[in-house]
Amino acid sequence: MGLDFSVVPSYFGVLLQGMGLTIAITICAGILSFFGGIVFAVAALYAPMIIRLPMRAFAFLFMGTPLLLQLFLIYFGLIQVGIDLPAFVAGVIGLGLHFAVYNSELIQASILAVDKGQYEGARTLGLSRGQTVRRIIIPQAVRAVIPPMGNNMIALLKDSALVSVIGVMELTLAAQQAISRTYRPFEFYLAVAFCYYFINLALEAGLRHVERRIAASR
Amino acid sequence: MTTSFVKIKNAAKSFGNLQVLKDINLTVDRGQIVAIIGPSGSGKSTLLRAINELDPLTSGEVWLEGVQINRHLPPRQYEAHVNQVRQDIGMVFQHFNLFPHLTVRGNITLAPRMLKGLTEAQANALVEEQLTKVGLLEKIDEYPSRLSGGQKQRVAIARALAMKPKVMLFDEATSALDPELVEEVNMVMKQLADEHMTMIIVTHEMDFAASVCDRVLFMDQGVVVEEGPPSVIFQNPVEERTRNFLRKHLARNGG
Amino acid sequence: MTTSFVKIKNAAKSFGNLQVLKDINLTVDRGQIVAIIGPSGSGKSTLLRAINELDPLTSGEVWLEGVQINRHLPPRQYEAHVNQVRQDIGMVFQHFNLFPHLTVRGNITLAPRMLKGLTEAQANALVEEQLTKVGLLEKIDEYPSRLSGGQKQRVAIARALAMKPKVMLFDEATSALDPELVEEVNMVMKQLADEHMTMIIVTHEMDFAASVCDRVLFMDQGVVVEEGPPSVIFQNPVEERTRNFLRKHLARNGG
Amino acid sequence: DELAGIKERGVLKIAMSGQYPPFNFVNEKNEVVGFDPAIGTEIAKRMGVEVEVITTAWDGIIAGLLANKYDAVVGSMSITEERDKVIDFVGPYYTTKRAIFTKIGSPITSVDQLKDVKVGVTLGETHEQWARDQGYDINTYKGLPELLLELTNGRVDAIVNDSIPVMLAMKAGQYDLAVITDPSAEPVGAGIAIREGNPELAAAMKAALDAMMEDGTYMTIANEWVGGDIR
Amino acid sequence: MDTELILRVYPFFLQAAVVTIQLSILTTILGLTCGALGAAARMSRSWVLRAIGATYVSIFRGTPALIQLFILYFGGPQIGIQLDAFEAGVIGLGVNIGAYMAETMRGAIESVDKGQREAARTMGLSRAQAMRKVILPQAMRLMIRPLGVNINALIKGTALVAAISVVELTYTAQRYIGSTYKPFEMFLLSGALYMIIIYVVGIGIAWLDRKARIT
Ligand SMILES: Nc1ncnc2c1ncn2[C@@H]1O[C@H](COP(=O)(O)OP(=O)(O)OP(=O)(O)O)[C@@H](O)[C@H]1O
Ligand SMILES: Nc1ncnc2c1ncn2[C@@H]1O[C@H](COP(=O)(O)OP(=O)(O)OP(=O)(O)O)[C@@H](O)[C@H]1O
Ligand SMILES: [Mg+2]
Ligand SMILES: [Mg+2]
Repeated sequence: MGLDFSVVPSYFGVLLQGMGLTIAITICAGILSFFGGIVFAVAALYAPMIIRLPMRAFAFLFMGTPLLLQLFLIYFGLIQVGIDLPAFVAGVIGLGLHFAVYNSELIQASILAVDKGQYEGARTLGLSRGQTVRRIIIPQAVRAVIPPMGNNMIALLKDSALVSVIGVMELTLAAQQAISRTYRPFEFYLAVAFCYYFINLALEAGLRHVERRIAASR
Repeated sequence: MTTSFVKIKNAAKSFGNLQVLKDINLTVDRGQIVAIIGPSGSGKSTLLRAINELDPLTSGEVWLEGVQINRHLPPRQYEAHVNQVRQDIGMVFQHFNLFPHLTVRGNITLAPRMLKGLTEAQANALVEEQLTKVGLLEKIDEYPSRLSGGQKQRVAIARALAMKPKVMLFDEATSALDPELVEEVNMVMKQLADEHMTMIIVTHEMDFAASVCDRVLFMDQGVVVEEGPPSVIFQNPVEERTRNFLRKHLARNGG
Repeated sequence: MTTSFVKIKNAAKSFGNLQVLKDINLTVDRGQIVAIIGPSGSGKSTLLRAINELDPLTSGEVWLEGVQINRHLPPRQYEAHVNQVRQDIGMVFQHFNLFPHLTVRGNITLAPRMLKGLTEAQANALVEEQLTKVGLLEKIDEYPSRLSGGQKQRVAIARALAMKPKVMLFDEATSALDPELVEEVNMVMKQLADEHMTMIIVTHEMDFAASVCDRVLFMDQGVVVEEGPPSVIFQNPVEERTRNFLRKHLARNGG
Repeated sequence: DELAGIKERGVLKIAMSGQYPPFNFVNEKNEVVGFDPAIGTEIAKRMGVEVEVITTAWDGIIAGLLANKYDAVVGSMSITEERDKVIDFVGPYYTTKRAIFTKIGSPITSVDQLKDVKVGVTLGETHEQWARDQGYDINTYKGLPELLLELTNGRVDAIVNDSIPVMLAMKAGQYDLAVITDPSAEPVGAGIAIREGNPELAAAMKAALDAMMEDGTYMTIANEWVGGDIR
Repeated sequence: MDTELILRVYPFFLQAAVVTIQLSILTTILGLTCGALGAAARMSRSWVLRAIGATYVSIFRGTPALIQLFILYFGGPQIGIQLDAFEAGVIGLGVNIGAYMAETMRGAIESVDKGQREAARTMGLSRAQAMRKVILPQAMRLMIRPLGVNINALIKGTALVAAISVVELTYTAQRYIGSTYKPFEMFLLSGALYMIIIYVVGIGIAWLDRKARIT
């Protein structure tokens, strides 16, 4: 069985569309996971018990079960209680929250590692607890976790393929569709691997840029 | 006219079973400069941190300008009250505690802008005023990581001054500095003394204390062992413990 | 009999475009104690680090007991050679750099056991000998995190001594310490001096330097500005720059 | 030709997803059963070899065939021209028709009304293309369970699917649906997929298939699993 | 909620969970090995090794694990690599997660204070000795938690091997969804089992982490 890439170009449009969706999901879910991660981390560390306990249970649910299952429940389960989300939105929320919980773990550790003197320095100036956390602690904690969070973003990009379970035609599913028509799996999988790699390179370049900017203020 | 501006009455403080402060009394008049000296672990930092409620006292009272700082209030009101009085108390730490993610300008303007609602123009005027005072105007847009230790500490002082505090607390402001850099910070503190800023200074530099302070407290094991003008404390201390402490210091500093 | 034990010839060192050391020459005889003083950034640390090849020189030579340290060798041989000579050079850093995951005993025995193949009994005898010397025998099974700064630094010295080095390098061994803890470390260094250990000491403590050293080097901007016995350098320096530097120091330390 | 190899080995390896009742699925004893394994087993028997059933996610089933991980896919694979270029089909061994389902009591009673409502289809099936060609407003899903769920959830008003699996779901009492017959629907054949260049294997399988249709075995299997003739 | 159905089929889910656990354990071992080698290569003095390490991380982290698995399992035979599905699953997933773990390990090693290395070298320890006796023991404590996150992702990632016909927990659930039309019940069952596995692993990681911190 030799490789025959001549079938690929006729599916170019489909793959490109899939790639567009993959990028869109990754960006939206990436942003959600970033800010969600901060919110979860702050809630887990500073919120009163009554919020912290359910938060911890929520985090454990998301850490403990496969993303596939979470997406399924968000899309097919929530509608049964009257919350009707479009597939794309459900996908973004599922992916976003899943990785927000991961990011929150990183940010929590890094918040705890911010020098206690920073907190005292700010409080001494008269800033309130909330102001101190928002303006002094969080900005420093987030900077410190950009590299490991980059790891998560790259994982998120790849896991966006799971959104196909709720019928979103992203890159991997687009390729599988093309395969189920043409029966040319290797050609398409290689093409798709290349597409992911390409997005990944852009992502890595972006991360390096952010890291350099942050390094400038160190 | 001397009013007792800062007043500490029967202050006591324990961490668990460890009693760190035991019945401390201290009054500081407006414009006065008080130095606190004493061996490591004697409770100097704890006392300063009690004044602005970073480590609230176990018992006793702290007053600033006729207002009691360590009042018992419901949590929300206490928060607001504490944030308010802290704005009147500038504090400078041994390790500067500059905010690494903000420039010098950002460090200095953060609190005034958030708490006093200064406009950008007002804030800029304020930074320039304070930086000129500490002689660092040219570093206005640098990040702290690019400053030397002495410069960092001067920025920390400017940051505290920008809130126009009524009293300044210094906790070993120079002891993390390389020896050459100490002088520039001491200069700034001397200048504040000339401007009659009320100050409480914890320090290991006896000579500096002697040259700027109105009064010196020697603390050991949580009590004030001896208190008086620098000439008395440094030249003719009454207490044996004070003499011992000073002897050690002088031995090291080439007496 | 004086042989030149450590010898540095025409040493130069650049980091990128920045020339940090410029044509430095230095000889230290066996048993001699040399102090290096000078302002921050003058290249003192860089010079010490060049001696044991932590920051190899850009040009020039470093000799120890007739053997050139910074030889050009093929990578493998160079590695072996450098590891060999480093065993003869003890180094003590400003920030101690004790290994936090090992006890005091582990810190001290690690290198002798790995490099000299000591048995457990020999290693234990060695730790006890060295800890007795620095007066810390009772801390033998503590982890570094439970020690005070002065104790940490004494362990660091014991660790370096355990390799029976021919020369000891100290880079501001006391400047990260709280003032009261300096004395205990200086005591240990004085004791080494009494035992005629060859030492090169970078320090900011002029009085200590004056009391233990045979010779003082004043460095500024990568060159040795002036060199001589402490009595000359501290009392009658020839160079303007030396005088300026010392004046600042004395002003602070109550001269 | 691979026929000789299979005979020598004594085992015919067939693949299916195990997720497509009544054609292939797992029963409550965790065994793979259904029309497809029954047909596959019968073919193997007539070829004089044992059968081995492999379940694999549909995503990788074609790649597995091309990579020699098994000899045939007996997994309800629709025969299309495009696929025929890459692999060979034996059969069709059954045919099915497109059908449209709504909830009982739905106002939708004819194909014409689909224009104004939300239609659910399975991604990548021929029905998806058909629905698109008709210009319907569609939602796409990965499989029948999701389609059925969405019809009950009300996110779609009608679903388009092969009729037999839906009929079976209804018969199992899980769902109560109304069928809209589509007069324009063409029957679609499902074939056994094998690698290209194996005329002898194809012939042997074809012969076995023809023979079981002749002697009534096929009908017995069809009656057992589907409840009617689906040739 | 069809509890009767759950009670009837749960033994098969338990069997599948065993497959998931076996996959997870073997993949973790292989991943840690690849991670260690990858990290060592990336920090090596030889630029050839550094380039190999960087390429490994970039490619295996940059493309989907599913596709790597396909290429290994289905493409492997063409270059003479005949693996059964389980072996291919372990190797494919292990090499993939190894790329992530390499970065985790490198991060931890590089964040050990530079002074530690210098102190060790100053005493005459060789690079390797300093690494083994001084740097690694300290890096170990820093990497346990982040590696725990990698392992968490890996356990869930084992579901991918369904595509190469290994019947593990997720695929068991999906097959039963196909035949029972009861997705919620089936996912609940598999989800609960995943949570148990991950909970136990989490306890183990926390224990290791605590142990490593005691000094
Ligand atoms: N948060 C705390 N919890 C428990 N003990 C504490 C705490 N803060 C300080 N202490 C203890 O209180 C005592 C006094 O500490 P303090 O920092 O006030 O001393 P100090 O005079 O400032 O010493 P130094 O000159 O070393 O700064 C010490 O024994 C210290 O260990
Ligand atoms: N690794 C390096 N890369 C670039 N520049 C360096 C490096 N190490 C030192 N320098 C520069 O070399 C100069 C001399 O540094 P060195 O640490 O030797 O000074 P020093 O005399 O020890 O100062 P201090 O008293 O502050 O320790 C400084 O300008 C410093 O910024
Ligand atoms: Mg203190
Ligand atoms: Mg230095």
